[in-house]
Amino acid sequence: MTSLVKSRLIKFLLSLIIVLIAVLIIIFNLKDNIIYFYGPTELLKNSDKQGQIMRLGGLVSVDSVQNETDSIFYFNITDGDNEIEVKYEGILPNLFAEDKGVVVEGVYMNDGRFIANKVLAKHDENYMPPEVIETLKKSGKWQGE
Amino acid sequence: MLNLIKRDLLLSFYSSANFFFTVSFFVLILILIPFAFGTQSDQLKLLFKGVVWIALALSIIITVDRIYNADYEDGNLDIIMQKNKTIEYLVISKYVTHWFIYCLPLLVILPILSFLFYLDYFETIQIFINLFIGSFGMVFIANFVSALTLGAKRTIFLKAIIMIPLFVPFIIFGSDAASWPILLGLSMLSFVISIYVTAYGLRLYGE
Amino acid sequence: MYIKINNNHIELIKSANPYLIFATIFVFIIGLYYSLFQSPPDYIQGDSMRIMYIHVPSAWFALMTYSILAGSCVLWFITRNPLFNVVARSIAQVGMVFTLMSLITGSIWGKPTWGVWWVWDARLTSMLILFFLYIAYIFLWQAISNKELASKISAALAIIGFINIPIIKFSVDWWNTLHQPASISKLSTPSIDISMLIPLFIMTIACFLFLVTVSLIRFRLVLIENKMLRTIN
Amino acid sequence: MNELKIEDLSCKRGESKVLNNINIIIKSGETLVVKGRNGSGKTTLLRILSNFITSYQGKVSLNDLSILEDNLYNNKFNLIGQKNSLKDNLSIKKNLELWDIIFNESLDHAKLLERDNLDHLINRDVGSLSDGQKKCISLHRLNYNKYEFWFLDEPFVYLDEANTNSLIEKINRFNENMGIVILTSNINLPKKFHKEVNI
Repeated sequence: MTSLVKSRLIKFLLSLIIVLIAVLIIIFNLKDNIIYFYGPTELLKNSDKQGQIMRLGGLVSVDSVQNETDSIFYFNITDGDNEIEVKYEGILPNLFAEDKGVVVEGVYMNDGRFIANKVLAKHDENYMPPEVIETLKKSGKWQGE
Repeated sequence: MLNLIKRDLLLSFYSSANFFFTVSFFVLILILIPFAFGTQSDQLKLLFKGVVWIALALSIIITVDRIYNADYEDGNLDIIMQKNKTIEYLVISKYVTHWFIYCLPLLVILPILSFLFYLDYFETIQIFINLFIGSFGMVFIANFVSALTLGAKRTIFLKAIIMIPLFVPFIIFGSDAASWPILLGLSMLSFVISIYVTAYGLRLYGE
Repeated sequence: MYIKINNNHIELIKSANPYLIFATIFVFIIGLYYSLFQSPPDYIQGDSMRIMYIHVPSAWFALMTYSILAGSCVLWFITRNPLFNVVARSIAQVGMVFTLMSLITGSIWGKPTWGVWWVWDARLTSMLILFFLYIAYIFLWQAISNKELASKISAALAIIGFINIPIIKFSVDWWNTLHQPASISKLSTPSIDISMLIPLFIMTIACFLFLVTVSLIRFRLVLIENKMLRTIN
Repeated sequence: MNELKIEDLSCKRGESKVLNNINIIIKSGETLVVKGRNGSGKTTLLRILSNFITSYQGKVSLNDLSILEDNLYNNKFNLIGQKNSLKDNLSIKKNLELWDIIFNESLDHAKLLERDNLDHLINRDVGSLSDGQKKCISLHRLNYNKYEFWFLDEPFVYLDEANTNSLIEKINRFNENMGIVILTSNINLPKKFHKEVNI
């Protein structure tokens, strides 16, 4: 009976060690694999991403949206530190606005610009009625974007 | 343990049609890519890296009925379980033979296929390493699903429904060349889970 | 060890059924009234955010139901009390409905907000996998003809599938996803205004009542199906 | 001298109790015939004795050591279940080769099959045989000869008179060599064995 307990204990410890090593390996290597989009700083750091199809996410910089015609837009995406210029041809979603979250899909060009072929508005976790926003903004308590 | 490996290899040698079917299945799925997406070389290259994982997953799914089911239905599993009192050894030898019979041929044929899809040596080696590591994890998962569904009816669809969600992590990380350590971690995790669950399933169906 | 439930309990559940169904419908109507008419629109999303009142509770309960499912499977293995097995089997279908509900309402919400019905980010994909886990659990049980064996086997699968739950829960914090992080958990800063919390709260209670009502009906059916009543008397 | 002792054995399968307080003692050189109607637990008893079912009340012991704790016990018995353990798409010869590897013992199959008048079948595919022939080949496993117990589940089903008699003869010879046989049957056998129990 003791030998049975012993062998079970050894099995348990062995599997625990394997699981621990496996989890450590996964955590240390799990950096940007499941990432849905990159931020501007991450993209600028990795110049090898140039020329690839990918997604870029961040806030639309204030006063950066320009439309050449009705359907061609230029705007900058920022994460507070860095900005990347984006060109997009198409219809913008309703929730697209300056100083709001956005994820664009397209090609990161070699000259550092981003040609988007799809724009997704990223919603933040705040749900507020318009009147509340007004009062919050007036009293200076509003900490959202 | 060695006996069992020898026996399974001999058995698969005797019914070698199964083995050829699996290889042809794998090749045929990949050959469908140019028909579906055109023959532009850049595109083929990109698609191959992803679809090769889907092909591997599907090839493993169609073999899952042959791991324990045949032996369970004709009664050989009883003899095997009686002779291998430590079921964990039995399970490990099944991993070895299942990988050897159904995954190794696919890996052997992979370089030939990858040249058909315009991949260079370096990319071929990267894909090979990823598939090599990932195929172990998939084999572990296939084994425990096979052991759990031994007595189930309409099994192949059910097994596919159980296995595909479990294969998702492998497929996500598989197509990225740099993520072989994650595949290694996933394979190790699935080994530990699988060895307990497979042994549990076999004991239950042995009762 | 037999179920510690006797016929009186079953009768009680049976007689409570109409009240529970009534209460569920009643709270749902109140919740819908509040969420559709009483609550203000969002400052950006406008009226489309009202889908959140059904989407968020059903996603919560999808996760919670699976946790109860896996938890009772674990307890069943430890204690060997068949009650836990019956509980697990009674709530699985409701959990599947909640998951489907949150997926459908989520994509209805996604179209006006993000601009697409579906994106392959970590949160949405892992939720889809949860749906398949529910399906696997339910159909594996049905496919095995020896029902005692079927319960054990599908319980083992349910426990393995629990790995997915923390992935769903924390996917929005761990990785960059298009899906926004949780609004409720941050107590310090107001992420949701109180006027929107009230309908959300009522709808959560309605979903909870739905879970309890349907689970109890299923609970009774499972007991009858298992002919476990026979062993009680 | 071996002594297999079953004490107060009860077992539940699903919701129904199939074995109820069974007490049996079998000694070397004896044969036990387990009788009972369909579904009374004959197969369950054999699977308990073969250590496949481990959750039961009561005790099964070999020479006063519980079979659950005896690490060598699994190498002492030869179980012939109701399934034939034959691969339908392979010839008998190949099937026997596969058995040889599992049993870790190579027999002179040609000679043994000739003794049982089965040698003309050796290159036939199992799928083309009749049920009785399959059963005969299945019982061929009894020739692996380092075992102290035979557990036979319904061995006489499908067998004709000649084969029944030769199996009984085999069992007698095994008993003379101090082997223990436990077999289940729901029909009356032409010969009385040492012990009979109704469950």
